[in-house]
Amino acid sequence: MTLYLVKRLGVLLASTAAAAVVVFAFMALLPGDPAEIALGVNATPEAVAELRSQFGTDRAPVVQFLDWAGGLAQGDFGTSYVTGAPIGPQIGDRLGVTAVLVLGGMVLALLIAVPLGTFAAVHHRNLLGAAISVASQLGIAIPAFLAGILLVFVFAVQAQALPSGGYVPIAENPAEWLRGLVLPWLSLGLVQGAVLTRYVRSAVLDVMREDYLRTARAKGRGATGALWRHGLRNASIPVVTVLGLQLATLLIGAVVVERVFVIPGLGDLLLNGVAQRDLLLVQGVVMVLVAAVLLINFVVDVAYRLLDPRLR
Amino acid sequence: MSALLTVEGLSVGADSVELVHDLSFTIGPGERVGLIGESGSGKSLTALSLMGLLPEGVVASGTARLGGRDLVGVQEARVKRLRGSELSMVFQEPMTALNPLMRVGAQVAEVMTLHGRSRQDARQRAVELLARVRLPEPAEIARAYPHQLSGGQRQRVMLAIALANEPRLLICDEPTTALDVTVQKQMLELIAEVAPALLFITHDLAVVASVCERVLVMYGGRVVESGPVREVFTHPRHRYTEGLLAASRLTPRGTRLPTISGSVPAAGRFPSGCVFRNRCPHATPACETAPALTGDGHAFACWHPAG
Amino acid sequence: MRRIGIWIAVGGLLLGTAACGSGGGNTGAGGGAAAGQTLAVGFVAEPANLDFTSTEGVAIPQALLVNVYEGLVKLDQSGQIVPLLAEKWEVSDDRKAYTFTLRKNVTFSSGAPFTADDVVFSLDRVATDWKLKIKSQLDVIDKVEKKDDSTVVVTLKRPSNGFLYSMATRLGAMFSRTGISDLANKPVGTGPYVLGSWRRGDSIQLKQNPSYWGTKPALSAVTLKYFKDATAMNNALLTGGIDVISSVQAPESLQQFADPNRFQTVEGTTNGEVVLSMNNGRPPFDDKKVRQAVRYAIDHKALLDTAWAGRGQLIGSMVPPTDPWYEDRTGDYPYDPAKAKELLGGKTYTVKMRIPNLPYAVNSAQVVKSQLAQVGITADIEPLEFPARWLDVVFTQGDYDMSIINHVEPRDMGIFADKSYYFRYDNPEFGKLLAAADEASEQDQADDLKQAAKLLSDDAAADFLFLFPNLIVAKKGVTGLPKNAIAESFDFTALAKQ
Amino acid sequence: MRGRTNAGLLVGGTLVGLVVLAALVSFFWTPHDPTLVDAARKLREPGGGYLLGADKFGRDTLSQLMVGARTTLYVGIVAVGIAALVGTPLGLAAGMTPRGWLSELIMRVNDLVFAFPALLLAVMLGAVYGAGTLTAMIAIGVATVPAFARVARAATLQVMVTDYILAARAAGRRRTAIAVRHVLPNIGSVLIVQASVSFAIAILAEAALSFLGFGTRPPTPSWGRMLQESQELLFSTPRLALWPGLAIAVAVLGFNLLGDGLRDHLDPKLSRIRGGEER
Repeated sequence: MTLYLVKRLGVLLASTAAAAVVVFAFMALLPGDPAEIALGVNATPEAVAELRSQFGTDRAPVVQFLDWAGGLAQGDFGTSYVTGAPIGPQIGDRLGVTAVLVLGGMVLALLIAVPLGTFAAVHHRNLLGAAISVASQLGIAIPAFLAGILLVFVFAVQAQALPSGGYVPIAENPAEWLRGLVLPWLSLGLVQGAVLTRYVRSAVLDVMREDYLRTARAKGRGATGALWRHGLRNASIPVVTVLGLQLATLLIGAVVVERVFVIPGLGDLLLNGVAQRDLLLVQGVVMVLVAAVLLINFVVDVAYRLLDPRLR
Repeated sequence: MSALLTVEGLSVGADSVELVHDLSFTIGPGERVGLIGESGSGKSLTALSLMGLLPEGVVASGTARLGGRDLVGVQEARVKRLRGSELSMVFQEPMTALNPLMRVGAQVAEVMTLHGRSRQDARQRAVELLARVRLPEPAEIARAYPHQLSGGQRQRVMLAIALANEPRLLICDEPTTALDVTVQKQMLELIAEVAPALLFITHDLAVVASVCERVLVMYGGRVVESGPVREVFTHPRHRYTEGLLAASRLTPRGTRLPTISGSVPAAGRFPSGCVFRNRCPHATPACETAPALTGDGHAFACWHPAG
Repeated sequence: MRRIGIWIAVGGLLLGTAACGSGGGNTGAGGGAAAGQTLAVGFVAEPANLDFTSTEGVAIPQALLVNVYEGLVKLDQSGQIVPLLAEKWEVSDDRKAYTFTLRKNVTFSSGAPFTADDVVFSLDRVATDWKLKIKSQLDVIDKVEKKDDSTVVVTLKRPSNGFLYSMATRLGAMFSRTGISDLANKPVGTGPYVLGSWRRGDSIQLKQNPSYWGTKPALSAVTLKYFKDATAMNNALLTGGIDVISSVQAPESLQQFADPNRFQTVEGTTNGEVVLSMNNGRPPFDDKKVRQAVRYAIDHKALLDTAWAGRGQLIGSMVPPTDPWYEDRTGDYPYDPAKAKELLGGKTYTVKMRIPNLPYAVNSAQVVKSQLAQVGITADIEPLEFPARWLDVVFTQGDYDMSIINHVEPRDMGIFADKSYYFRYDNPEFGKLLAAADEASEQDQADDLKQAAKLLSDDAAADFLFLFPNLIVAKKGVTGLPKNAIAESFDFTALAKQ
Repeated sequence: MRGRTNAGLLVGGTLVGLVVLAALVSFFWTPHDPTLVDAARKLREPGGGYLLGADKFGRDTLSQLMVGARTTLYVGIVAVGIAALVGTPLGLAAGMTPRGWLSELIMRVNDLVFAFPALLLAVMLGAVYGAGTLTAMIAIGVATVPAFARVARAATLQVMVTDYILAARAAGRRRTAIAVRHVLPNIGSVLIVQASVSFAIAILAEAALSFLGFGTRPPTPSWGRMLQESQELLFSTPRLALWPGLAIAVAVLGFNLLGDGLRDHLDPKLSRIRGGEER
């Protein structure tokens, strides 16, 4: 296990490094000189040249990359060409918001999917179980942003029960923070929950056919007890894999949901960066998102091993 | 003598298809009974119906009593108290019958804690049980995960689980089929040695011959012949038993009779009357009426018995 | 629903897109009772930083000018130039020297007193340190001199009608000599508000300046909430997240705010001409006939009705009705597809219509495309990320055939006088008219500009789709909302809540 | 169980068929020109030749939906096509040399690509080359490659240990020949299922991209953009959002059901490769 962990950690670092190269190379393709953009259309060539050297964009790409990557390793994302503000703290703030959004959505999805999926599997022969299956299929077919729009329409605009958007830092007002996040969490969680419900259902269904569940019942457990004690942990193995994929999907789904709910998260920062041609900012945000996905994959792989002694 | 297990008129069906028909037999205390038949004969369903572990949608009717307690048609909550304590079962497939994520010792201990033993006590006894089923270094095995054990070892673990609460009846469903031949033999000896009373399900006549005292032959969801092993195997009366024996090496006269023609029909496709008549070389129009299982000691249900 | 608001200037005038606003805010509603009334106002474009001396765009002056920074003069609601930090001013007979008498006892929010030295410092800095194209508007200044602590004389190279007007824009904003170390994050001005907090990506809060020299505003604080999505901004007002939508970006949705017991709608004009620009510098629009054909081919009434819910006004040239020299030129090119086809002489064209990805532009483009298709011009719509990509491709490189953008800057007809401007319009006659107008007497100025506007329309230098409306929706009880948006700033000083 | 499976296949097939039919018919006929702006028909109520009414531009909703189906399928086909054409050979190669460096390399690169989700790629591509249908399709396609490679690899690993492959290998057939003649046909069913599921995901991705303004360019009808454009009228004219929303749901549901149905129908054994829902 330790060997595996070391090896897998190595892969994570190597992938992250490779991702950094890809992201940097991709951004280098962006048309437009940041210095020219920053100075506007009627800047003098001297001023542009000066700013270029100030930004460091007049250096060879390799040098620029090493400088950037070296900074990243120390948590320094550089200074924005557009706002003149250091990028790291911005990303830090936004990452916190997005993380809360995504993790909350995930938890909600799990809270929906585990009971519903298990129930649907246990009762897969009766109407209610089938109804859950159909509902989850329908849930998958609805884009998250549409769910968000509808939720706002119903709960914020019509019922006036919750805010339609915005984000209040938890330190400022915990109650408002929570109220503001309910609908975004729901729009992410409902759709992801629908997807996850199907996986949970099929995993539980698979487990229910396993011989060891019959063994457990032969020991004197009831059907529910056997499933609880022996089934769910086994069923969690395929679900954890899917969960990893879903987290990555959620991270991106958050971009859209942030737009719908006016939440200042990473997605908002990314789209702003693109619109403002804030090259270094976009580069930093993309890198963080990609690294997050890689990290999630790493965690899932390790969790997989921890859950399943056969792989240790 | 008073029987340990009394089964009367046991039928098992799914939807409109009857899979086991009107089964009656008894097992005395300490008696080892074999239940034999090809796959699809309903023998496994019979065992599962006794355990109350029938798959969803499959229902049993009739009565089965273990020491005065009803097993069939009773609430799950009541049967589950008997499972693992009064009667227990060893399944066919040792590779998948154990939870892959749980240590072996814990799985053995579980059956004891479930029936009231303290956790610590159960753990200690689990190691003893593992030793009793002749697993070497039982303490180490207890800490192992199932995938670290061989098939034979796992089946011994299953046996340890089954024996943990000193049940009055042990049901074994093809416990050795998936094992290597050499391992099989040790396993059978072990079962014969440790079993209190035994219902042993198999398609292998030789196994029955070596373990059991009495045998029930099933075909098409019915018992077609029953009696002491020696007698049934040397003087089969039902034409199906005769065919089975012929197909095995246990032919009574050493001469090979033609094996049974055709194959076992799918559930619900058995003919009316004598269920074997469409494959029986001796069938006559008389066989369109179902024969009753008659005879004392050695009973059979056939209009045209052998010998 | 994307961002709006940027401007760029050339030759002393500005181009931009609609100011927009949005706001939202958690602070809003119900909240501020008597003592500390607060309001949350929704805007569209969030400033990238707070330094409008080096960053283009309307977002910064919209938030800070008049509110945080003040100039010597400002524009009032009727478009008149009125005193602000200058108590009064005198113009010499040759119209080249302006003597400003400064208000006394004015201090910056840093505590430093405001003196003539600051005026000289601020105006000199425009030429030396500002990085905006519009700074050339003040090139006309010859020198700025301090006469005494409260008197400043600005001498011009030549008479200019535009000078005082420019002084009312951000160019005339007064900075403290000791307050420019971090313009991007820490504005120091003399205005009634100071920067409270800035939650990037979400909102900016302005709070009352306790040491303000003038009448304190009714509100103790204003939150400017930024929304990229028009629907999100609407929802925020509907649910009480904000009190005011500074500029409606989804005019079809106004029906939601029809209940007079809850909401009020203010509709007026802006300086924003939504221009269908055509690249005069390359085929096919280097041909006046083709450009004229486009103007005939477009049914402006239908366009305004479908693209912007009929809100706004039709215009025929680059002059809004609030300017003194406005003339109705909408009759110059009546909708006449037959005439358009005739002008095209049976030829068909395929052109690139590269537009900013802003709601009004995307909506209008679809109508324009459909209408041009009727006369044989295929316009391929390509929305570009606004501002960066549109500015780069269309505005800077001029790599486009057609575009649609709201030129929000006041009195911006002059952009057509610069042949390097992205219109690539080149008619020396037009430039002469504008130059003459700037130096002329008031009456002659108006005549010259009327003539210039007519020339622009006749030449079909561009098509003028409509005048962007000033559409404000607010909760009932909010007062002091400007009917017409004619200045760069959104003036929070008059806002109050009943 | 069997009966349910077939029902899924039937319903899925019907829904997909509906979308395909609408798209095909739109090539020859739509009730009206889907992009023709007509102020006189602005927000026209359904009826009288305008079955589903018209939008704020006076464009016929039904015609837009039909051509929108075309856009949707177009995006799906190209994106899934890219993913299948690139991902399958990679997965095949990795599956046939499970312990080689090639396999390791492919799967690592795969993991790396997987870290760039479709939306991120589309935003990046859109920023560089301008947003549009093509960049959206490429982004979705590239982001889907890992899914195909993984599935192809998993299926290949299973097929490689079957007797006939062992026999072919023993007979000394060349690897490429084995791959094309024996492995590919046997993993075909899994790939078809993956294609169907990916198609559904691609439709959702396109809708999200159009919503953000990184998708199909106006005025080409696209369901995602119809939704986005209808937002401001959600209160007064909800049908404008209802129809495209329904269309997206129908298409996604259709492809998902079709995928599940095909999986059961083509090869129940292989269903475990993808976690095997619904059997």
